[in-house]
Amino acid sequence: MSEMRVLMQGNEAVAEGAIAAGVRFYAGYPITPSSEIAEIMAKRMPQVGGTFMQMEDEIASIMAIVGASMAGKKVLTATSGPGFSLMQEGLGYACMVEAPIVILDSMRYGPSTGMATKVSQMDLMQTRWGTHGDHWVIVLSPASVEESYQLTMRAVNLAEKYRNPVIVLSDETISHLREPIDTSIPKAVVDRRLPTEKAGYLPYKTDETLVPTIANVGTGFRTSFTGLVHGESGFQTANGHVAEALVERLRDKLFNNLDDIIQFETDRVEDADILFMSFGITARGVSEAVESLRSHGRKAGSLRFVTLFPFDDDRVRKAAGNARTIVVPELNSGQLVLLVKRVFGDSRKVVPMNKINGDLISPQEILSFIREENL
Amino acid sequence: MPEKKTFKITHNRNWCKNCGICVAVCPKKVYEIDRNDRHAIINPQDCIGCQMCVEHCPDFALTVEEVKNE
Amino acid sequence: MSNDNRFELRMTGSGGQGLILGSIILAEAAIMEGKIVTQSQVYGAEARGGTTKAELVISNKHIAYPKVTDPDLLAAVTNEGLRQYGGGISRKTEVVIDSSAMSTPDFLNEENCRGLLALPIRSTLISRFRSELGLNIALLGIIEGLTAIVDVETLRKAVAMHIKKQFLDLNMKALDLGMEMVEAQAKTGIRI
Amino acid sequence: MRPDFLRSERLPNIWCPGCGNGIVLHALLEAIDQLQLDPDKVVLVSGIGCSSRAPAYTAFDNVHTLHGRAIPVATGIKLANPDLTVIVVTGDGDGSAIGGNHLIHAARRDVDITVVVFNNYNYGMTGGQASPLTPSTSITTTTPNGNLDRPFDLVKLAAGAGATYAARSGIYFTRHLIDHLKKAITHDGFSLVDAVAQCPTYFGRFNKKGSAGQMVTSQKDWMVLKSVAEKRTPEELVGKIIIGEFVNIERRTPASAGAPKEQA
Repeated sequence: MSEMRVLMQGNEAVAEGAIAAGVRFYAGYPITPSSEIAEIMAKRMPQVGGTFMQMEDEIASIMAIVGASMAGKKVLTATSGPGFSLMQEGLGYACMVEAPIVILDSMRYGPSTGMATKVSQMDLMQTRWGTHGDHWVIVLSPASVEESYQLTMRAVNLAEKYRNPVIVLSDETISHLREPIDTSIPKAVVDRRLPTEKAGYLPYKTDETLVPTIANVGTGFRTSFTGLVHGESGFQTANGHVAEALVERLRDKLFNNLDDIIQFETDRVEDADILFMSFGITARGVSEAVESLRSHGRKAGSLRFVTLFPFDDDRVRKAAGNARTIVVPELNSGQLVLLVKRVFGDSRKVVPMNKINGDLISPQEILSFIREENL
Repeated sequence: MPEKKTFKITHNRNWCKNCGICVAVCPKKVYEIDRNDRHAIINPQDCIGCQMCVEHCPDFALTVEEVKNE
Repeated sequence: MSNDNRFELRMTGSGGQGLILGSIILAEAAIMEGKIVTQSQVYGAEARGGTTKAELVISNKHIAYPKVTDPDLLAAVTNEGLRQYGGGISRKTEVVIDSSAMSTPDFLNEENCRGLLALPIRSTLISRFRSELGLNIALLGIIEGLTAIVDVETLRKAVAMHIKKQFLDLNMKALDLGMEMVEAQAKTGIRI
Repeated sequence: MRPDFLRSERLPNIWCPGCGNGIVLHALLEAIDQLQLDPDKVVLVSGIGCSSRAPAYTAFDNVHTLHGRAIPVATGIKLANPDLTVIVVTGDGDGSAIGGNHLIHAARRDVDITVVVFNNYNYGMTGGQASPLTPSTSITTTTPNGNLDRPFDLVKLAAGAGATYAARSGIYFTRHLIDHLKKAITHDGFSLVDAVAQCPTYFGRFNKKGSAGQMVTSQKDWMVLKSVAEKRTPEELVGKIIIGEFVNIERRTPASAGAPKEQA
């Protein structure tokens, strides 16, 4: 073996992936099942010259990382559903001021305090629609410990590149799972674009990328941030045209770059007549079910959403091949399936498969479901 | 006997909201709010340069500078 | 181990017995030998004193579904653990219990498991070392004795990685004791 | 005050005629000027409300955040770059109600930031509702029969939470205010200045406090210097607000390998 593999827990992989990408500021509040990330960062940040802050709540946590991001640091916070709910206002603010931040949400069972130590995938729509007003975020979904490392690294890089909040949507199982990870994974580091010319600097003036440069506070650009609708100057306006242009740009800066942002993992989609669409931990049960169905001569395939949002209907349609039946297993009462149904309308048979008792969907359950539903 | 100092009062009409705080804080009745509810400098010669009006103007509309006689 | 090289282990007992650590040590040993593993456990308040469960999957190839679905080996060291997590076994499953601390489960029979091995783990530990410390490592010795899932020397290395120096000697002895107990099972063990 | 500290193109400000916010801002800019701080290294952070618009009229880096959230953002900025002078501009509602939890925790941590509370005893921007600093029996749009609650003493609150500098001043006493703002900014540790201002539009009108000018000059009547108050009997101080420095102690930084200051 050439690679070096070490046993790592999902939460540890998130912390190490963030550090590899250059994260040097972490603020958070303890919550199961993400607390280990804070504990690891409390130890690791000082070792790498970074800063760890335990804040008074999740509201303060997200605002502190926004502040640190404005001061030029790469930043992370981690939480779970109840804390993620508290972070929503800060998430909207980060979208509006275009602060590069990364939030890890490790989904536990909800609603409310729910079951703290049980897994779910119930926060999917909250990542996209949790905060008020039209806004756009990038949401990545790891399915393993190693991918927790890789996607956290990628999340930091996307946040810096697009000046946008990125959410890593993990879950209780992956957070606490231990698996070997390859420590020779190449480190990729993307830095934010900084302005160069102080004279006439406008904080939100953009070029064809639609992503403005960021003047870190304290670097002499005398910049301006506000959650109010603002024009290029960064100052508040109630002009409807400016507002429209701003909200459009916040969308287009991501949607013009979907090739860069969107990733699927597909398995034997080409000839599949039954296709599973899933994300995160659920995809691992799917993977075994597909293997088993294939070994019994059934043409099964899988599409896993590595990037959940932006969600691009055309790309999903193209990636889905020609399977007439699409099964959408998920650990909630049906969230991803709404998007899949939007894509395919009545052109395919889209079947939801939901489990909401705090356990994973096992491969055997998928096989039974296929049998029982005559799919 | 020292010569009496004179001061130049600059009033920014665009920023002033005619609130009358300068009238209230001025110890020498230099200002008034006139019949049109507008800020007016009526006794500039009495200004002693205490800066009370400048420091209390919420709209940054006043400056008072000593005039140096050559 | 089944023909797809997937070995599934479930350990259950009460919080504080070190079963999770035990599963991590075995996982580390398997990784050293180039195997793939997934290790998981029940989390939360119940892991600190209540009933606990640690799971380990070892395979020669990529492990898709990370949890135990059909254990090759179920090791239970408390009645409550066996009651709570003893379901989901099959004729594939070898069950190990601590006969010195548990009653023989009446729900296990030739129809629903491959076999039951009842070993007096705690009483033997106490008689040898005057302490229950090392229960988890003795259990690893039993698992190793039954399965030879990893090389014994690799397992020793993994134990040394995770056990503090002052307790290492005792734990190495506990590991040996576990393996000895399997060897001597014809004499002391009760099998169905 | 250096005129280039203002973003002239953004003036006139949005505040009502006679609003005290501009007076506090003027004093703050004067304090920064007198301290000869590098304007490139000064960051003003605010929340939501009338006072929180103040940073946008200044030529410094300015961060207008969410309602109540200026302090955690300022904390993040300060810890990310300890070389900066980070000043939070907040109101009585923003700072002590929705942001009250952040206030006490920043004080407890003794984060080296300065919080300037533009205290006009009510929520101005939303139409004159009661805040946690509204005096008992005062009329506001949400206490039409008089405020039944007791107000915070912000200085005591900060001190109780561990602030190592806490002072109160009023906008009539501009020199006093500037002086205490300067002390707060230069203080190593968490500092708070309760800057009592006036809202003639709502609080003043509802409570018959007279014109803006009268509200400003009347501070002479109901504010007492701390040094003077110490010689007065409690009876003589009924209905008075004491201004001055209440806490000024050396911070005790726990020796921590992780503290960014030690690392720099």
